[in-house]
Amino acid sequence: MVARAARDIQSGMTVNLGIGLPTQVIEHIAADMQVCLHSENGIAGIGPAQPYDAADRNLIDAGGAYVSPVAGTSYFDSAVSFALVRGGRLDLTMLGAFQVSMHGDLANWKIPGLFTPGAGGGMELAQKAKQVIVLTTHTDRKGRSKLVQECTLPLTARGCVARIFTDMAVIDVTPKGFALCEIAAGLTTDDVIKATDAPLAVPRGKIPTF
Amino acid sequence: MVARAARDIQSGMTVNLGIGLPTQVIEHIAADMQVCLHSENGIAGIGPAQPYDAADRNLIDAGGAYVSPVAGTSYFDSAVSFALVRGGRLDLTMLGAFQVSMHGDLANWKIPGLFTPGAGGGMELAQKAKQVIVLTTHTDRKGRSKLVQECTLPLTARGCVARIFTDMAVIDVTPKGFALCEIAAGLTTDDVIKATDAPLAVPRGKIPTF
Amino acid sequence: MRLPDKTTTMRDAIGEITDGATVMIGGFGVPGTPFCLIDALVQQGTKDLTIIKNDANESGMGVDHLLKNGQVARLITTHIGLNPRAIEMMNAGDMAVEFCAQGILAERIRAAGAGLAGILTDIGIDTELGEGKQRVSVGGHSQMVEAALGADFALIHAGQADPFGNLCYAGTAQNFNPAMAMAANTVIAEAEVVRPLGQLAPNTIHTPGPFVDRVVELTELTEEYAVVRR
Amino acid sequence: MRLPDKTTTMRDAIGEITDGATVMIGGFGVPGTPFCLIDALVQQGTKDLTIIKNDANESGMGVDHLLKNGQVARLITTHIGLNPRAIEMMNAGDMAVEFCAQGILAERIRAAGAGLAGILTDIGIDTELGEGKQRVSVGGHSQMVEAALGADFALIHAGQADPFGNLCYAGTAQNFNPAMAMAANTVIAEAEVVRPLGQLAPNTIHTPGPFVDRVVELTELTEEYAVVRR
Repeated sequence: MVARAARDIQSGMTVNLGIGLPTQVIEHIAADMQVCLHSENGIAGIGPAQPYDAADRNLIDAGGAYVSPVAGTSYFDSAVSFALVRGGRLDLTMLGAFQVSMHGDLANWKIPGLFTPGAGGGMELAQKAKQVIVLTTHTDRKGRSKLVQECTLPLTARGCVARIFTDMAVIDVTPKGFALCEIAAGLTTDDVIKATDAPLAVPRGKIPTF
Repeated sequence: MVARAARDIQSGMTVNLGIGLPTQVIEHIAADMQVCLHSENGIAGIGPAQPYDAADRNLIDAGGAYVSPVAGTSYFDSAVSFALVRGGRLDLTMLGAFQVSMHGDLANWKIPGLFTPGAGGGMELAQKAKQVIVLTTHTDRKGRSKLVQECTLPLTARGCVARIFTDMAVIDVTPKGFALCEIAAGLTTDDVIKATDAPLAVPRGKIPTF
Repeated sequence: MRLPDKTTTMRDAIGEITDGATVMIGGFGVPGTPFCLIDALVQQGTKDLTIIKNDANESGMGVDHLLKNGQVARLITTHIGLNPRAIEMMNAGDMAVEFCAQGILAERIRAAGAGLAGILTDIGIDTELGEGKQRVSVGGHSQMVEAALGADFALIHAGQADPFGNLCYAGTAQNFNPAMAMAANTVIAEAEVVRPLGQLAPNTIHTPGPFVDRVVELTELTEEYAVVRR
Repeated sequence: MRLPDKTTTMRDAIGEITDGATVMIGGFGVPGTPFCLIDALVQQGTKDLTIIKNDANESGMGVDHLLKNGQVARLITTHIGLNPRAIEMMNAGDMAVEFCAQGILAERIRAAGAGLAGILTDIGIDTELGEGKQRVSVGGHSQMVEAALGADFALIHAGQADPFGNLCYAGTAQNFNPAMAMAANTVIAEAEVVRPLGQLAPNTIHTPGPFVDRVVELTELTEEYAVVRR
């Protein structure tokens, strides 16, 4: 799933990989790929993660992981960093989710009464990146679908998500709702439909696997 | 007058000297004075003016004069430069004037139908510096007083001027209007009153000269 | 002309911070967090503080000491997910927490530093963070007023400084420091090294000296500044 | 991963600028003015332009060539006192001129670059520049809405660049360049030197590469860049 998501990154893009699963995407980007990775704490041009012994104490991504620079890296402050996000210079962000609705609404910052970490930079990434992709487990720890008709949790942004990568499937958010694109090897369409708490459009013919 | 104005600069101040007469004040600041000169084009810590042969083509003040750095100079962009002005970090500005009213109103950017250079950074300097001092000839080329009851020219900022240095006098702007503080050597109080197109409070006793 | 010298001791630097003050603190995680200034504030014991900081650090680090010591009445922040104490105190009502979108927090602080009354944005307009905020129509689109957010004091961490208060930050340690270093009535910077005037290249200074009131050179970097092995 | 190469020729860099475009141009006086990009625009002959620039340069320099050539329909600026042609054209109605307070022009441009709808300020509120502007009350004080000001293109002059578009400015040549380099749909930078990727220290970059679309290395500095002997 993470490897599959990495294939959606195109040459020339500036990309922000959110905390959690999305961060792992970096390991699947080809070395000769022309891409600029951004992190909202103030870096453009992120190189591979660093082990603790080799880490620069002043060089982290927004998730707190120690990263390395590449040739052409720049550092900047939070105001400039989000100028980049809101100003239309961020081509793609990959984010985690608590819930995604069939309208593309995203909830990933607050579970009232249970866990309220805060949105961090998530609202701006979700609302202003040119393309928003969600990477998440298809269901939560209790087995409930994270893909829903309407989000019951407080929103991060409305109508922002274009595509969802889960451990079960690749699903597009279309004007008509969720549409199945690809399926994890070994699963059936019915498995995905059952795990999805909203209508799921299934294309005719064989569905690609990943 | 310029030398006298320089004496109003106090140790520790950050000061902006406007285009024209105010720029000349720099030549009268003592070498051991602790002061930071700012120019709105993006420099803090301005040193002496440079002759053309020694000039750095990238180092000017807002008036276009070639300047030098001192130990501790910084360069920054226009947004940061005016953040300094509006944000309360500019202790004093000295500006030129077309007219100053007895209420402290300043007009120095537009003579309708005759000359409209634009305000440049003057509105922000006049409105937001902690202290605004005007340096100007007492009268214009046609002999009309620049110190007036009400400005007839478009305003730069209202109620901003605290003190005026002219070739004839040092005049404070008080809640009651203009008040004579000092007088140029060789002039009489009557000379100043005649050249001033507004009431002028004259203190009892001998008036200091400069 | 010479530029003023603003260097002072740690104790004097923070001595004026009194109970009830609003204090903004730089840093995003470890980089840029002024751990020594925070420790001095813990030792001083100042209470009822409003703290403005991107995050609440992690357990046993930085702002967490202030929380543990009961010094914080209110926290304006973007993310406290790495500090269970902060979440507990919020849930128990022991500390008021105001969440702000991260870039909007930066812009609100910057607006205060830039002498603006506020900014107009639609970030969070469809969320509960947008509820109750004043709306203004600009070019036919509904925008929210996000008021400038200043403070009485700012605590800043710089990699390098000079005695006039010119500051340079290292790597991702810039984060909220440059904006906060413009936005408080009194700006207090700790620096890993204070170099003589003229040793910082004028082109590479991130925070110009006129914004800074006090500079403290750190005698040593405590363990909190080091790489965190999780 | 590698970062994209955005270097191109002068002609290709500005080829997409078409009649009626809005073009913001860096510079405050000589420093930071992209004279070669302006010259290329003069040679291309693009008409009916809206130009956003701090000043109109001086006679025979920079923007004055565009004015003389009749290419500018509208100028948004702060000060044109050093260009008699600009004042004449304004007075004769041959060119619309919109004045803006200098720092507010910078903030409006920066707001566009930062994806904000605008800022709230009281600068000029008692002047004719404040007439007709939308008012908003913030904290009981009347403020004006100053809308974000973006452009189709930005023409930028940098001292140094790299192929990805990281830019460093020299001395007082920063001025409007960093804000404009964020605020246009297409950002075109000329640079005195384009250094190989990795040669600019990441801490000293004024404009990060993701904001920049095209980079042109200057083959020579024309006389307009030199010290002006008045």
